[in-house]
Amino acid sequence: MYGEKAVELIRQLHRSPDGSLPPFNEDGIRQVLEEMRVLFEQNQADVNKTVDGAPGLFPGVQLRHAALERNKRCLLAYMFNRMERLRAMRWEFGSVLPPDIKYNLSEQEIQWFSRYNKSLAAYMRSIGGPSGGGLDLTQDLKPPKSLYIEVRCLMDHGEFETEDGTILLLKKDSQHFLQRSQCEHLIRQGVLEHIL
Amino acid sequence: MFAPCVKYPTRLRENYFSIDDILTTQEKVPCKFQSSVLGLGFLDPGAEGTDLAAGTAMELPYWLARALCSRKRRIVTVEMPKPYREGYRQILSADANVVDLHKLGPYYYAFGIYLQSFGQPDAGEISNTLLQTFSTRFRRIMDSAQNCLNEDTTAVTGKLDELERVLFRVGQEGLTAFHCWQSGQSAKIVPSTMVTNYRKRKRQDGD
Amino acid sequence: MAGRLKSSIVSAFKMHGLSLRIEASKFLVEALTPVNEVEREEWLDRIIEAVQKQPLESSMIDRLTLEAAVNDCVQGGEEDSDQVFSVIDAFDIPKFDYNSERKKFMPSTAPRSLHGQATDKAQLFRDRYTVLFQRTSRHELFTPPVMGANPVHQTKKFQLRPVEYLLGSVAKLGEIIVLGMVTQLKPGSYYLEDPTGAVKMDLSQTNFHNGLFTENCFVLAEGWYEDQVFHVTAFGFPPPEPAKTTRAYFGNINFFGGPSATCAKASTKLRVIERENEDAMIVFLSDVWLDDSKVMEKLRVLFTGYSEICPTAFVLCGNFTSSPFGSSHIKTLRESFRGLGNLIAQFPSLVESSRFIFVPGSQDPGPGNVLPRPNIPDCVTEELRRKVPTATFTTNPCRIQYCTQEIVVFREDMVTKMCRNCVKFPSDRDISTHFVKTLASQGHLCPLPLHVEPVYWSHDHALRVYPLPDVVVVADKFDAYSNTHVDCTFANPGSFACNDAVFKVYYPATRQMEDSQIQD
Amino acid sequence: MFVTDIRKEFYDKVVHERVLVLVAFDVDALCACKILQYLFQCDHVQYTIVPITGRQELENAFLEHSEQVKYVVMINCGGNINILETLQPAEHVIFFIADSHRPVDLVNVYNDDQVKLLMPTTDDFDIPAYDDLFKDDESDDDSGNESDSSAPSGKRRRLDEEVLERRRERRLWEEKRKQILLDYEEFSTYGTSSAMIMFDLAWKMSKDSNDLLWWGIVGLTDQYINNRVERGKYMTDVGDLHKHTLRLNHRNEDDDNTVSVDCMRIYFDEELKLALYRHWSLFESLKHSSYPACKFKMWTVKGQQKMHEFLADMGLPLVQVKQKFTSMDMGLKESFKGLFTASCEKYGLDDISFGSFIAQYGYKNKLCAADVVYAVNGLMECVEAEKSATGYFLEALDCLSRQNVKKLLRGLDLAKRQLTTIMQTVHSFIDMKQIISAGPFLYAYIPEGHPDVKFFSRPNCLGMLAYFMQEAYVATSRSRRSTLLPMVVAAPLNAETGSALVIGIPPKAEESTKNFFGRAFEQAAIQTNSRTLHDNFDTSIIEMKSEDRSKFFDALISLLS
Amino acid sequence: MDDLDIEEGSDEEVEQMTAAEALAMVEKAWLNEKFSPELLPHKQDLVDVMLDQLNGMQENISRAKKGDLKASIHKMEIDRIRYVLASYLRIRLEKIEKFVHHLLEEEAELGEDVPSRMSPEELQHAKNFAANMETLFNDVVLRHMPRNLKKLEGSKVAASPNKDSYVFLQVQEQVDQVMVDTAGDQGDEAIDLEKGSQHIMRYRVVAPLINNDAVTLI
Repeated sequence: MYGEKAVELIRQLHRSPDGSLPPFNEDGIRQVLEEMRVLFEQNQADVNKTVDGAPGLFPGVQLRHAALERNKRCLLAYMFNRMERLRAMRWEFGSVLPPDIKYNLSEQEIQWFSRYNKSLAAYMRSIGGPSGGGLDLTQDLKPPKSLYIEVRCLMDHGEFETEDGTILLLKKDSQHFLQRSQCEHLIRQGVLEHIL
Repeated sequence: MFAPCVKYPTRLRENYFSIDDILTTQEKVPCKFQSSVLGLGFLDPGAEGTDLAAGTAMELPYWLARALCSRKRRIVTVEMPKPYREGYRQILSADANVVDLHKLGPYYYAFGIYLQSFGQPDAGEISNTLLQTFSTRFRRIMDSAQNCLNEDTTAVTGKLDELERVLFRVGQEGLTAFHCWQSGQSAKIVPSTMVTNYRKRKRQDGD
Repeated sequence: MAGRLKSSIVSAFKMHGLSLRIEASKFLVEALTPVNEVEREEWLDRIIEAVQKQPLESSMIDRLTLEAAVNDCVQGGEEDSDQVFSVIDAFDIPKFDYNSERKKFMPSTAPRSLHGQATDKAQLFRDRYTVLFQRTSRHELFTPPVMGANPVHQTKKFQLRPVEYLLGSVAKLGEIIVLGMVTQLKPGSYYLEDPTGAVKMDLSQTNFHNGLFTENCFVLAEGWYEDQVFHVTAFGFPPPEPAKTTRAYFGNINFFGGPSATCAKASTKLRVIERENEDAMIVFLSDVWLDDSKVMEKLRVLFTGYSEICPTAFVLCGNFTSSPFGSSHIKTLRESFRGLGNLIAQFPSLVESSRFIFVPGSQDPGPGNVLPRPNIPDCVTEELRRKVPTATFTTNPCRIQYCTQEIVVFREDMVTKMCRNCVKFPSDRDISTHFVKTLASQGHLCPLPLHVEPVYWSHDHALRVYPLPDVVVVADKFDAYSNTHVDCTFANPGSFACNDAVFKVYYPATRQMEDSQIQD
Repeated sequence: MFVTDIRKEFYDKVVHERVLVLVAFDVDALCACKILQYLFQCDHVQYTIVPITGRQELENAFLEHSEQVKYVVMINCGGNINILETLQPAEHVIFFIADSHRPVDLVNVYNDDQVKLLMPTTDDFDIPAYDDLFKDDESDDDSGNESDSSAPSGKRRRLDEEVLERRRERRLWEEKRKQILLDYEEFSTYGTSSAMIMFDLAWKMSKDSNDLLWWGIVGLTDQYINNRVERGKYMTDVGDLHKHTLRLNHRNEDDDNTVSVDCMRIYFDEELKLALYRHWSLFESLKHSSYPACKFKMWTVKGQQKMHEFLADMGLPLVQVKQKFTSMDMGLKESFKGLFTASCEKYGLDDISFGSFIAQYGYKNKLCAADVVYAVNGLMECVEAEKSATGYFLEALDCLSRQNVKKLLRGLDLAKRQLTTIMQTVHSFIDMKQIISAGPFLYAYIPEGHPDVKFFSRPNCLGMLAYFMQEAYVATSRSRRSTLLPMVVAAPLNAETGSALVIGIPPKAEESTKNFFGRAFEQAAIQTNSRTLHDNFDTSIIEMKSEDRSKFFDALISLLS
Repeated sequence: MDDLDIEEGSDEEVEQMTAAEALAMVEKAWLNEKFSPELLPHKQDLVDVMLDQLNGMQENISRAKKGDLKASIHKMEIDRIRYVLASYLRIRLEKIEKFVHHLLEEEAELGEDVPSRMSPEELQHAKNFAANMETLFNDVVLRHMPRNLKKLEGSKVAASPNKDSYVFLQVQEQVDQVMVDTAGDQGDEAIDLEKGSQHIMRYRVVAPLINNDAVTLI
C-alpha cells in the first residue's frame, strides 16, 4: 500500500528509545520522495485525461492525492521529531554532541543544531538588556536548597576554575565541597556526582 | 526538562507531527470499493487486472479510508474493525480488566475515537464502550502503577494500550518522585537523563 | 578590569554551552585586553563561532583549539593568502573511508606507511570498490523500484547483485547486473571480482559501452549466469557522479586536502576572490626538457610573453631531461635547473608574482616507478629554489587548490598504457573521450593492474578523483586534448618538447581551458 | 608542634579558607573525616577530600593539589613521617595533622610554624627534649672548624685542649642523641583515635550531635577491634564518650517512643565478642569470632562438640542457634545475652564481653559499634573488580551516613565474607600445621592461587587474619613460649608484579600494642637489600617482591634471635 | 535584601516599587506561567529589574570580606532569584518553541497598538526558530516534493495550547458572575469567585482574570 515506506520511517523513530537518534535514513526519505514523484506524475496525467473527457479517473486521483498528503506528513513528522530530540540534546548534552551521535545526523541537521545553538545563545545573552550580561537558562534546573554542595568526581576532568578564580583539580574519586552554581553543569554532564 | 511528556497539552485536535497520531491513523479499516479505481489494481494483492473493480473488499489504513469515504464522496464504504464490533464490546463490558487491549489495537481508544468520524450507526455504542472500558481499567492501572516500584512491569503494561501506558508511566514517575522526596533525594542534582542513557549504551557497546 | 573582561568572556562561552580551560581563558584575556570594549563583543562572537567550527570533542575548550579558532578569525580579517592557492603533496592528502551503515565518509584512522602489508593491498581494491559501490547504488538506475509506478512513466530499474549471488545459484539466472573488477585470474580468461567472490566471464557476445575497459577497472556487467559462467551481454562503467551531487550527500568534508578544514567550495570569501580576478590563469606544460636548447628558447619566449600579465602559476611537468638515466643524469639535471633558474630570474615580475610548480615525470630521479612519486630531490633543485623562491617541487600526482577550484595534476603516459591493457580496444578512434569517461567513472587516476603501474598500497587514495575535482590535467605525450565531462575538465597539455611547444592555459574565472602554442 | 587549643589554633584558622583533606584508609580516619566534613559544611568551608593509601600517594596527591591550597589537613597519615622533608611544601602551606600513628616524627613535633599536630596532650608521647636532639649554633661553627681542619689546604693549626674537649663532648652528645632516637622510634604503636579528636572539636564548638558522637564511637571501636589500643586506654576513652552519650541522650531515656523514629538514639552496653551476630546466626558468629572460636578450638571435632554442649547448657536449641538471629524466638532473644555471659564464665570464656555502644534509628536499624566497624571495613577493603580501591573508600564513607543504610547492609555482607575467608584460612593452616615457629617469631605465608587470597591483599583484613592465627596457634600449641612470640604473616599482593604484603604483630602475651617490626623489617631489608616498599603508614606492614621473601626472613630471624 | 527603589516604566504607568515587591511579582508571574497551558504576556521589565538587582548584589558581595555571614545569605538569595528567573524564562521558551507557529500567526494578526505576548528578544528567537526549522525541512524534503506540496502550511502543522485543560487557581480579588459552561449539558452558569478561595476550572474561563491579576494559578 502507498505510504508504507513513509510510515516505516516513523516506526523507526517510535522504536528508538528517547534521547537516542537512529542514523538519518537518507535512502528511506529518497524512496518516499520517489514514490511521491510518481504519484504526482500519474495524477497530473489522469487529471489531464479527465480534462480531455476521460471518465472514471477521479477515484484514482483522489486516492493518490491522499497518499501524497500522507507521505508528506510522514516525512515532515520524521524530520520534526528528529529535530525535537536534537533540540532536547542541546539542553541535555550541551552544545557539543558526542561524536557517535553526531555521525547519525544529516549534514542539514548538524547545521540546524548549530543555528539553534546560536539563536539560543543570542537570546540568553540578551536577557536583562545589554548591560545585564545575560542569563544561562540551561543552569539552575532545580530550586537551590543550599549554597554549597558536596560533589564527587566520577572521572578525571583536569583543573577547573570557579568564578571566584579558585582553581581546583577534579580528579577521579576526589570529593569536593563547592558552590552549587559553580558545578551544576558538571553534574549534569556526569563529571561530578552530587552527594547528599 | 524538554523530555517529551504530557506537559502543556496541545489542543485535542490531532497534532500534525505526532508519531502516535500517525501510527493510530495507520490502523486498518475494512472497506468495500463502491466505484472502480483505474490502474491501481496492484494495491489489492488478491485482485488480478490493472484496475480495482467496484465491490472489491480490502482493508485500508484509516487515513486512506477517511479520504475515500466522507459526506461528499463515497468511493468506499467502511465497516467497523472486529475489536469494535458487538462481540468484543460485550467482552469488554463483561470484564474490561482482563482484556489484552494492546492485542485489540495498540491505540485502541484513539483509533476508536477516529472511527466515530465515519458516522456509523453503532458509533454511539462504541463510544460508550470506550468510556466504560477506560473508566473501569483506569483505577486498576493507577493502582498497579502506584504499587510496583522498581520491579519489572512489562507483564502489566503488556496488556495496556498506548494511552494507558502513558498514564501508567506518569503514575510510576509520580511514585518514584514521591519516594525520592521521602528519602530526601529530591534535592539531589542528577546528571541529565540523556547523558546517563548515552553512557549506559556506550558501556554496553564497550563489552 | 581584567577580571571583568575574563568573566564576560567566560559567560559568553557559557551561553554557547562551552567552557574554557584555565590556560585557554588566560590566553583569550591576553588576546582581547588591547581591543576596545565595542570591538571586543564582535571579536568574542567571531571567535566563538570559529571555535564551534573546530572539530570539538567536548565542551571543554583547551588552549590549542582556541588558538586555532583565533587564528582563523584573524586570517578571516585580512584575505588569507595561503588559502587562495595551495599545492597539496600526494602524501599529505587526507584519506576517508566509507562507513556503509552510517552512509558517511569518515577520516581514516589506519596508519599509513610507504611499504604496507598485504592487507593494505587487499584493502586498496576493497576501498576502490566500496567508494564506487555506494556511488552506483545511489544512482537512480539502482534505487529500488517505486510501487505502482507503471512502466510507462518509470525509468527502467536494475538491481545490483553481489558475485556470491551468482555463485550461490545452480539454476540459470537472467537479467542480472554486477558491479565488479575485471581480473585475469588465468591468462586469457577474464573474471569479475568483488569482495564476495570472483566469477568467470564470457565476453564473446558482449557489447562494450564507451570507455577503455582495462584490467583491474571496475565495470557494471549485465548478462545471464549459467553453469558457472557469467555471460556478459553489456559491459559498461558505473555511472559517474558530478561533484555537486557527491557534496550534497556528504556535505563540506574536505576530501581534497589543503589548509582549510572544510571543502574550499563552501567558502564564499574564496568564491568572491575567484570571480573578481578574471585574468587569473594557470599555465600547464609537459615534457619540459631543460637540457634541450630549443625548449629553453621556447621557454624564454613564453616567459617574455607572460612577464606583462603574470599568470597565477606555471605548472611544469617532467620529464625534465630529454635523455633519461645515464651516469650524468643528475648532473645534467642540476645544471638544467640552474639554467632555468637564471632564465626565470631575468623576469623579476614573474619571480615576484607567479608560482612555479614542478611535477616529476616517470624518468626524473626518484625511487623506482611507483606512484605517488615523491618530488625531485632538493640537492638537484636548490639553486633554482634560491633564485625563484616561489618554486615548488611537488609529487606526482599532486593537487592544486585555487580559490574554490580543485585541480589535479598527473604526469603519466596513461593513454598508451591504458590502451595497451584494454580488454577490448574501442572501435572508434576518439580515444581521449574514452579515456576521460574511464577516469571519471572509475573515480581513479590510474585504473591499471599494479604490475603495470605499481602504487604504494596505503597511498592509493592519493590517486582517487572522487568527488570529481574541477580540473584534471593528465600530462601525456599523447596528443593534447581538453574535454569536459560531468562538470569536470580533463586536459592534456601535450608534449612541449616534442609537439612543437604546445601547452594549455586555464582561466579559473571562466573555467576555460585554452590551447596555446609557441610558433617558431 | 602540638596544638593546645584545637579550636583556636586549627578550626578558626581554616574557617574562611579552602582546605585539602587527605584521608588514610582506615575506619577511624573515615569517621574523623565524616565529622570534619559536617563541621566544614556548617561553616561553608570549601574543601577537597582525597583518599590516601600510602606514603607514595600522599606525595602525589599533595603535588597535584598543592597549588591554590594553603591549608592541608591529614587524617591518620603523615604524623610519623617528616612532612616538610617528604613534601617540600612552599613556606605558606600549613599542615594540620590528626594521626593516631606513633611515634610522631620529631621534626613535625618541633616545627612551630608549618606543622600543627592535632593530638590530645593527654597521650603520653615521651618526646625527647629539644636540646637532646638539636644543638644550637656554636656547635655548628665548631663543626665548621672541623671541616676547615680536615681540609688539606688548611694551614697547620695547633689543636689545643679545649677543641679536643669540645669534640669529645660533641661525640658524646651525638651518641646520646642516636640512642635517644633509637629508643624513641623502637616501637610503632597507636595513640588516641582521630575520630575522637574531631568529635572533641565538634563538642568544643557545641556542634556535637548523636551522629557525630556515633562516628566518634565507631572510630574508637575500630582501634579496639583491630588491636590498635590497649584495653585500658580503650576503657578510659569509652568512659569519655559514655558521658557524652548520656548528655546527648538523657532527653529520651525515659520515653523513647515519644521521639520520632527517624532520630538516633545511642546507649552504652556490654557487647559480646561475637562478630555481627545480630545480622548473622549465632552459630556462624561463634564460629567466625576469633575469641570463642579459639577458646573452643572450633576446628577440632572436640571443639565442635564442646561448643554444642555449651549451647545446650545455655538452653538454646540448635535450630534456633542456626537460624538468623533476627528470627530467633523473642523470648530467647531477650534472655540470650544473660544466659550467654553466664555460661561463658562457666566455660572459661571470661572476657567474652567489653563495653561498647549501640545506636538505634528508624524501626529496624539497631547497630552495635563493632558491627559497623566490620561493615565499613568490609566495604572499604572490598576486593571486587567493579570499583577501584578509592571507589570503595568512598562507598565506605557513604555508608557511614544514616540515609545510606543500604550500603551499610552490603558492607555487613562483605564483612561476613571477609570473616569466613579468615576463619577458613586459619582452620586449614592449623590443620596443615602451616604456621611455623621460626624461632624468634611465628610465621605464616598465604600461598598464591587460592581465589580468596585477594582478601588478604588489604592491610586491615590481613591484620585480622594475623591476630586470629596467632590466637589459634597459641590455643593449640602446648608450649607456654608460644604466647611470647610475635607473629609475621605474608600474603600475595599482586600476581603480575609478584609482590607480597607482609605484616608483623606483637606477641599474644603482650598487653601493650607496641610493635617493633617496623624497625626490624627496615634493617632486614637493608641487610639483604630485598626490594621492599615501606609505603603503609603503619610501619609494621610492608610490601615486598615475593622472590626476596626467603632471604628477607632469614635475615629477620637472625636479627631477632 | 536591601530596599532600593526602582524606576519601573517601560510600558504601563510609572510606578515605584521595592525590590521585595518586584521579587514577589516575579514569583507570581512565574507560577502563572508554570501552570497555564498557553504563553502569558511577558514581564520583561520585571525580569530586567531583577537582573539589575542580582548584578548589584553580586557587586556588593564581591566587595564584602570573605567569611562574612551576610555575604553567604545574599549569595543564597541570589541563587534563589536566579532560579526563579531562569525557570520562568525557561518555561516561556519551552512554550514559545513548542507553539512557535501558532504564536507567530497570532503575532501577525494582532495590530500595531496591541502589545505582543513575547518580548522582542523572545520574538526574535521564535522567528529564528521557525525559520531554522523551515530551512531544515526545505533542504531535506520539501524542496524535492512535487510542485503543489512544496509549502509547509503553518496553519496545518501549528501545535496550539489546549485552553480547555483544567487549572488550580486562587482568587486574589473578588470576581462576580464568571461564566462557566458545565461541559455542555445543562448550559452555562455564572459563579462568583470569593477572594482567597481556591478552584479548579477550565483555563479558557479564567484566562482573562489571570492577565489582570484577579486570580493566580497554583
